Amino acid sequence: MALLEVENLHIAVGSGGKLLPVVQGVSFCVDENETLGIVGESGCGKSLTSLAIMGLLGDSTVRITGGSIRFDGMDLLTLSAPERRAIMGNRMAMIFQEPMTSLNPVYRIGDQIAESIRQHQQISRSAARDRAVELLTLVRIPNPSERVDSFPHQMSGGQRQRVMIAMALSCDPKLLIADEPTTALDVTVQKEVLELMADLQDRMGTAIVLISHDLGVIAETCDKVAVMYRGKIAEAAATADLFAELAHPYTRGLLNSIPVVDRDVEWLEAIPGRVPTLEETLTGCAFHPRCALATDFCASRAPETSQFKPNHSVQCHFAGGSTT
Amino acid sequence: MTIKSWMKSALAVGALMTLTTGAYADGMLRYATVGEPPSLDQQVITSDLATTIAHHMFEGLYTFNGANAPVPLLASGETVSEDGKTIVISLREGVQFHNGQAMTSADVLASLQRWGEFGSRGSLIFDHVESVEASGEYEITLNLKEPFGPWKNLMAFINGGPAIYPASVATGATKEPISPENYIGTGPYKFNAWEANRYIELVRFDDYASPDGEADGYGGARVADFDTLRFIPVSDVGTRIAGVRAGDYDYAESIPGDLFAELDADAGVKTMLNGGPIFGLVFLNSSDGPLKENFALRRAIQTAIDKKPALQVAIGPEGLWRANGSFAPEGSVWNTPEGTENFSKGDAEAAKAMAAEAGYDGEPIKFMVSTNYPFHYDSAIVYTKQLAQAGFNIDLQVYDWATLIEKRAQPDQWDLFFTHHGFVPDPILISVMNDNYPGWWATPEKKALKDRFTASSDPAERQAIWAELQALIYEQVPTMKTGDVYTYNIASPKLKGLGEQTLIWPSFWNVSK
Amino acid sequence: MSDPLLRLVGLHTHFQTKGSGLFGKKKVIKAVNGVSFDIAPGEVLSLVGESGCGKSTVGRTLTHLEKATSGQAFFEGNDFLALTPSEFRPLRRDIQMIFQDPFASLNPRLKIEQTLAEPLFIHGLCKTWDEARVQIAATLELVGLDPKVMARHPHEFSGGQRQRIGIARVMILKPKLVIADEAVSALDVSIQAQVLNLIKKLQRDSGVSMLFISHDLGVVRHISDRVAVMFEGQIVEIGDKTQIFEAPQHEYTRKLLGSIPRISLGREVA
Amino acid sequence: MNIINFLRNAFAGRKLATVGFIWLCFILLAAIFAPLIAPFDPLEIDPVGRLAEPGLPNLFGTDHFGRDTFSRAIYGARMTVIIGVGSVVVALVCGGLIGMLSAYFTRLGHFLMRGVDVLMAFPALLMALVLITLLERSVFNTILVIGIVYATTTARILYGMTLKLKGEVFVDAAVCSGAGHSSILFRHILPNLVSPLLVQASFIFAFAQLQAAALDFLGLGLPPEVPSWGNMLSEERIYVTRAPWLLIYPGLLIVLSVFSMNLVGDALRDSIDPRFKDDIAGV
Amino acid sequence: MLAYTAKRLLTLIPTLLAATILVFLFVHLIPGDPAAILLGDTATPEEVAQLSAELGFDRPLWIQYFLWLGNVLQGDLGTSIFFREPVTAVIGSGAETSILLASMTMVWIIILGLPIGVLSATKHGTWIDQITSSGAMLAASVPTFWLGLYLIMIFSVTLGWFPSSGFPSLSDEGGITNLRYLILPSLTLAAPNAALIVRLVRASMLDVAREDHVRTARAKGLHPARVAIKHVFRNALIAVAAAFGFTFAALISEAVVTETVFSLPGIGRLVVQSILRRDYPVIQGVILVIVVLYMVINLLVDLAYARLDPRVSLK
Repeated sequence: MALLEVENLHIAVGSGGKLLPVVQGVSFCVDENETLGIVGESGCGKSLTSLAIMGLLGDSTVRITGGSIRFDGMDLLTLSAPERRAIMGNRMAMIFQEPMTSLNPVYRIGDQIAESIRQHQQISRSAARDRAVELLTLVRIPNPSERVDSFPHQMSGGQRQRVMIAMALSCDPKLLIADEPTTALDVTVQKEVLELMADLQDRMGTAIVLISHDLGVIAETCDKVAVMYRGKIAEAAATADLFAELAHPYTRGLLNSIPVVDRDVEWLEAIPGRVPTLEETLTGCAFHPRCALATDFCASRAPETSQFKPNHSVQCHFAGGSTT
Repeated sequence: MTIKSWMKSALAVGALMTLTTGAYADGMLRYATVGEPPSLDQQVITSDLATTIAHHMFEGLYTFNGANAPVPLLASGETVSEDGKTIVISLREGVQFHNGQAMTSADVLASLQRWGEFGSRGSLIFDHVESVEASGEYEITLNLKEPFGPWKNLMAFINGGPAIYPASVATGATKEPISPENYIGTGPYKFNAWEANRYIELVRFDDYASPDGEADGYGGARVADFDTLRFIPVSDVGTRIAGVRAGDYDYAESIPGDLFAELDADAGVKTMLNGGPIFGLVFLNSSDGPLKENFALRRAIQTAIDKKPALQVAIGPEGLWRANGSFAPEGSVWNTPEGTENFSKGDAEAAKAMAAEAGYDGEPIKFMVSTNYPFHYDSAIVYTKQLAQAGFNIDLQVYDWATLIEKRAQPDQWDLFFTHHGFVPDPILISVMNDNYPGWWATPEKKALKDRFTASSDPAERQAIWAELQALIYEQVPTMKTGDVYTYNIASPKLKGLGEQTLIWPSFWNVSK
Repeated sequence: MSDPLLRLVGLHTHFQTKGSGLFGKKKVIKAVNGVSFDIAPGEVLSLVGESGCGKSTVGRTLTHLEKATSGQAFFEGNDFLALTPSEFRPLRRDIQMIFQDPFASLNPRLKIEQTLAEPLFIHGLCKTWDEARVQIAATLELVGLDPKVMARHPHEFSGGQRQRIGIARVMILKPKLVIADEAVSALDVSIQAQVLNLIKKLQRDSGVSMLFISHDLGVVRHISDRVAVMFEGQIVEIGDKTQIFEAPQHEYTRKLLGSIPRISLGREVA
Repeated sequence: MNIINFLRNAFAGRKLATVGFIWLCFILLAAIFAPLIAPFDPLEIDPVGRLAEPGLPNLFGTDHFGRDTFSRAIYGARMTVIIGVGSVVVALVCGGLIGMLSAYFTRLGHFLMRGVDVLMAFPALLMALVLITLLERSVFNTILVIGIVYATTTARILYGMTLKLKGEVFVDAAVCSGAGHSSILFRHILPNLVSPLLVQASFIFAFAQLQAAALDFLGLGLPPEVPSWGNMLSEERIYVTRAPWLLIYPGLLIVLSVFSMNLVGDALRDSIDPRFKDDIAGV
Repeated sequence: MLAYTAKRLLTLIPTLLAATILVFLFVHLIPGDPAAILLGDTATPEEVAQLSAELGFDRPLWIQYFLWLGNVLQGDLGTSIFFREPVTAVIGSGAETSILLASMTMVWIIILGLPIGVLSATKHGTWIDQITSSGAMLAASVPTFWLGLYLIMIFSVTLGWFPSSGFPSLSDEGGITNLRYLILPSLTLAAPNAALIVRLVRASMLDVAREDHVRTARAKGLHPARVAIKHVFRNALIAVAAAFGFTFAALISEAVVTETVFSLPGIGRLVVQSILRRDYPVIQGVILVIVVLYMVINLLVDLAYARLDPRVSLK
C-alpha cells in the first residue's frame, strides 16, 4: 500500500450560488521516498489538490465533493478536525510558493520553527530552539545559531524558503507537499533549493508531492509525473517513461511551447486558444477546442483513463492502449 | 502583586463604588449653577450668578428685608441731615474680615471710593456725591451735592454694589475685578477655592459676626449651618434637573417653566419660585439706523407686538409669567399703569398704518438675539413673526451671547436686540435709565425727568415722576418690556429653612440639610 | 555595420533611500552602475539577469520613467537622457515600451479603443475618431485580435489577449525602438509561446529594433540576436546569441545556464 | 465605469444594506418633496397647541413653539441631505484636489501634505467649534466647517490612493504613450478613484450628520430656526420626560439614517478595488 | 531609537510653529471682546475699551502673537482672562477629568471592542458576525448626547445606580470611588468608539487571515483558536494599535459633547465655555496642548509600530 493514495478526488468552488467543479476525479499515489510531480498551467486544479491533501481547504467556498484521500492507512476525509491537526505539520507537511509572505513577519524564525515542533512534541522551549538551530543547519543556512533569532524580513527569498523547508521537516514528516516551491525564486537559487530538497529526501526517505508549472523542474526532480489539465490528470507516468513517449497532445503541446536554451527554434509550436474559464462548461474532452487532433467525437464524449503503456496512463481518445 | 490580591483589591474598589453613592456628608451644599461667573467682585460684576455666590461672603452696609426695603447690615444705623445732603452712617463694631482683621471705617471708605470710581453701579450715587469721609473709627459720612433719594436702595443692592472689602484690597483696585486671593469679606461664608470649570467653594466663617434681629429677607440674623457651599457649573439644564432628582445636587437654578407642573408634583424635588421677576427687554437703537429719532416708527413696532404668545411659548405655564407692562412687578411700590395701554397691542393692521405714516419703506430691521438664553430666542421668534405680519422686514440675527454683546456696542450693527433685566429695587437701576447703555437713549425729555427723579428723596414724589418716565418710555420706545417672568429653582426636599420663595438670589445662611 | 539606432554609454541610475539616524548619511542604491551597449536598426538585444540586477531599471531609464544619474543615450545620434519631459515627448513615439503585467498595464476604466487611440491623438497621427478607429482595427488584426473587441473593457479579456492589446498599443505608433520588459513572464507557457511568436513576427515584419528584458534564458535565446548578461548593475558579458549560449565566457553566465532545469527527452519531439 | 452595475454588485445578497439604501431613498424623496408631504408649515408657531401629544393632526406631536414635529422632521430630511451632500462636496473637492495633486506633484505635495498634517493635528470637533464661532452660524458655514474637517482626512486618503495609482503600470504605459499631466491625472487616475470616492463620500455623509448634530447640540451648528433633526433634539432636549416624543422621533431618524449610510458605505467598500479598501476608514 | 525620537521631536518644531500661528489666528479672528463679556451687560463702551487695553488686546495682532509665543516657549500659556489664573492651572484641572474619562473609555473599548471584534472575525459569515458587526455599526450611528441623555434618565434618575453628572476630583472626598461618576460618561463615549474598534479588529483580522503566513500556521496543525490569536490577531494588532493611539487623542478633545451632557469639568467643555467667553488664552492653550498631545501620540504610535512590527525600522 502506498503512503498516499488519492482516489477519484472531486473539488468544487462555490460561485454565485453554483458549485463549479475544479478538480474532477483525480487519482494518484505516492510511495515513501518517492517524488511525484504534478504539472499544469494556472487554473488546472493542481494547487487545490495539494491543499485538499493537506487539509487546508479552509475557505467555505471550496469543498471536496467526492473521492478519498488515504494517508498511511487513514482515510483523511473522515478524520475529525483534531485528528487531522495531529497529522498536519507532523507526519505531513507543506511548503508554499511565496517564501516572502508565508512566514509570519512579526515572529522570529526560530520561534516559528519551534512552534511547529512544540505543537506536536512534548519538548521544552530550549530544546525546541536547539532543534530549530539544528534544522537551520540541515537546510544550510549560514550561521544558524544567529539566524535563528532573525525576523523573516531580514532574510532573502531563498533563505526564507529554506526556513520553510526546515519548518516543514521539523517533525520528520513522511510526506512533504511542495506547492510551486521555487516559482518565486531566481534560477540559481531554484537550483540550490531543489537540490536541497532532493538531498534531504535521500537522507530522510520522505515522500514528496511537488507541484509546479515548470516542466523542466518536474523533469529534473521527480520520479513520476502527473500532467493536469482543467481538473483532470491528462497523463501520468514515471518521469523517464513520460518523456520517452508523450501520449497526450496537451503534454506534447506544452513541451513544444517551452523555448529551450540548448538550441535555436525558429517558431514555437504554441497550443492555440486558451484554457477555458471555470464558468465555461465544456462537453467531451476538455482539451478538444485546442487540440489539433480533435474530432466531433472528442467534443461529445469525455475520454476515460487508459493505459498507454504499463504505468503510463492517459486520458485521450487517440492514445493507444487498453481502457480500464 | 499576585492575581489573588489583585482580584481582592478590585473587588474592594467595586464594592466601594457601589456602596458610597452619596458619599458627601450633610455638611456640604451642592448648588448646580448655569455656569461660572466672570468674577465674584461684587463691586464691578453685575452677573446674578456672581451675586448668588458672593453675597454669602461679601456684605454691604445695607441689605433688603423680605419686603424689599433696605435695612442695615454692616451699618448699625444712619442719620440724614435736614437738607438731605449729609448722611452719617454708623458701623457695627466687632465685625471681622475673613482675614481676621476688624472692619473699621477705613475699610468702608476705601471700598466706597473704589466703588464710586469703578463700581458698575457706583456712579449712580457718586455723580451726586461731593465727598465721602471716615468721620470716626466706626462712622462714615457722605456729603451729597444735592439730595439723592435712591441712595439707600443703591447701597443695599449688593449686585454691582458697595460690598465692603478690607482697605488693603479696595485701595488701588480698578475696573479690573479683584482676583480670588483678595476675596475677603465679612459674610457668614468665606472663600475657599475656585477650581476652574469644576466648582467654586465657600466654607463657613467661624468668626462671623451676625447682625441681630429675626431673619427677614436678607436682613436679620445669619447662621451658617453648612461646612461648605459648593457651586458647581452644570450648564445643561436637563443635567441640572436630573442631578437634583438623582440626589447629586441639593439645589439647581434656572429651570424651564414648562417643567414646573411636573417638578412641582414630584416629591423628589422642591420648586422654589423667585420673588422678584425678571423681564425681557427689546432695545431699539436710538443712535443710528432707521429707528433713530423716528419715534412714530418705534411706536408702530411696539403696536405690532403681542407679548402674550411669546411668553406662552418661552415660559409655558400661566403662573410663571405676567403680561405686565409696568417696569415694576405687581405689589411693588413702583408699579404703575402709566403708558402700559400700549404694552401689548398686537395690532398688525394699525402697526402697518403707523409704519407707513412714519415713512417706513420696508428697509430691513436688524434684530439681534442670542441663543444662550432660550427665553430670548423663543420670544424673538414669535416677535419676528408678528412684525413680519405687520409688514416689517425683520432680519433676525442669531448670535452667541459674546458676539451679541460686542455687536450691540456698535451702533451701526443693529436696530433691535433682545436682553433681559433682573429684579431691581429702584427704577434708577434699570439699564434703560443709563444713557450709555447700548441703545443710547438720551433725549432731552428723558434728561429732564431723570434729573427730577434722582433729586427727590420723597417717596411719593419719586413714584409720580417714575410714572411719567414710564409713560415716556412707552412714547419714545427706547426699549420694549416683554413681560414679567417668575423664574424658579429646584431644591432637594432635604433642605430645611429655605422658605417658600427666593427673594432675589438664593441664600443659604439659616438653611441646613 | 550601420550606425546604431541606440547607443548607451556609461549609464548610471542610482536611487537614494532615506538616511538613518539623526544626521545619518543617505544610502545610495546603484541599481544601474555603468551600462553601455548599442542596438542596431532591426536588431533584438536581450538583457538577461536575475531579479534585482538592474535590467528593468535600464529599460525604465531609457523611457524616462526613472531619472538617469549619469551617462548618455543616443537615439539616432542625439542624446535624449537629459531632455525635459516636454522635449522628450515627441521621441516617445519612436521609443515604446511593452510592460510585464498584462493585468496592470491597461487602465481598467478605459475601453480598448480609448487606450489605443490615446497615443494616436497625442502624437497627432489622426484627427478624428473615424481615422483612429481605422488604424486601431488594423493594429488589432495585426496582433491577432478581432477588431470588434475595441469597444470592450480590459477585464473582459484573458491575460494573453491583454498582452496582445499591450503590444498593439505599442505597434500602433510604428516605433523605431521597442523596449519589452519581461513581456511574457506573467503568461502561462502555452500562451507565452503564442505571444513570443507574435512579438518575433512583428519584429521581423516591421524591422523594429528591440531591447528585450527577461530573466528567462529560454525566451531570450528564442527571440534575440544579441544578448547582454547583467549582474549587480553591470553587464558582465555581451555578445552574439550563439556565442553566449554555446560558449559563455563569464563565470556568472555559465552559472546561470547551468542552473536551468532541462528536460531530457527519450525521443525527439517534432 | 458602470455605476449601476457597481451598485448592483454591492447590494447583492446584503439585505440589511439594501433596506438601508431604500430608507435613504425615502429620505431623499422626503427631502425633495418636503413641501408636498409636510402637512404643516414647519415654522408655523401655535402657542395654544404647544407640546401636543402625537396623534391627529400632529402625527409626531408638536414642540414647545407648537410647531408640527412631523412637518419639521420632513423638512429635517431636507437639511440632512443638504448637510450631507454639501459636506461631501466640500470635503471631496478640497481634500480630493489637495490629495491628488500632492501625490502627483511630489514637490508641491511635500508642502501641501505638511499643511494637511498640521491641520490633522487639530482635533476635528474643536476645530469645527472655533471655525463656526469665527464664521457665525449658518447652513453654509456649517457645511463648510464640516467639509473642511473631513477634507483633511480625505486629502490623506486620496494622497495614498493616488500614490498607489501613480505607481501602477498603466500609468507608466500612459506616460510612455506621451500623455501629459492633466491627461494622466484626470483621464487615467481620477476615473479609478470614482468608486473609492463614492465609498468615502458615503462615510463622510454619515459622519457629517453626527458632527452636525453635535454642533447643534452645543449651540454652534445650524441656526436654531432651521428645522434639522439635530436642532430638534437640541432645542427640545429638556422635554425628555415632559414630552418624550420630541426626542424620540428625531433621534431615531438620525440613528436610522446614519446607520443606513454606514451600511451602504460598508457594502460599497466591500465591492471596490481591494487595494483601496484599507485607505477608507469607515465604520 | 533614542536618536529617532530626538529626530522626530526636532521635525515637530516647524509643525508646531505652524500650529501656533493657526491657533492664534483662528482664535483672534473670532468676533467678540472678552472685556465686554467680563464686565457684563451694563458696562459702557468706554469701560470695555479701558479694560481691553489693560488686558493688552488693543495691541497689533502680530505683537500679541509674538508675546504669546515667547511666553509659550517658556512654558507659560498666559493667564485666563475669565479665571485670572494661569492657563496651565486651568487646563491642569480639566486634564484630570479628561484623561481619566479617556482612560476609562479606553478600558471599555478594550474590554468590549477587542473581544467582540475577535469574535466577529473568527465567526466570519455566521449570524454571530452579522449581529455583532451590524450592532457595532448601529452603536456608531447614535448621537452621543442622545444616548447620554437616556443613560442618565435610566441609570441615574430611575435606577439610581450611578451619579448623573459632575466629577469631583480623585483628590476630593471619596477618592478613587469618585470614578463611579465617570461610568456613564465613559460608556457613552465608548459606544461609538468601541464600535469602530470592533469593526477595525474584524476587518484587520479578516485581512490578515487571508495572508499566506496564516496558511502556514494552519499547516503546522495549530488549533484554530491559537491561529486566530497568535497569528491573526497579533498581526492585526499592528493596525489596531495605531487606532488606539489616535482614539485616545481624539477622546480628549471629542469628549466635548459628553462632557457637556454629563457636566464634567473636562478639557472639551472648557474649550466650549472658553469660546463662549472669548477667553482667548485658554482656547489657545487647550488647542495647543491637544495638538502637542496628538503629535506625541503620533510618535508613540510609531514607536509602538516598531515594537509590534519588526519590519518597521526606526530610522
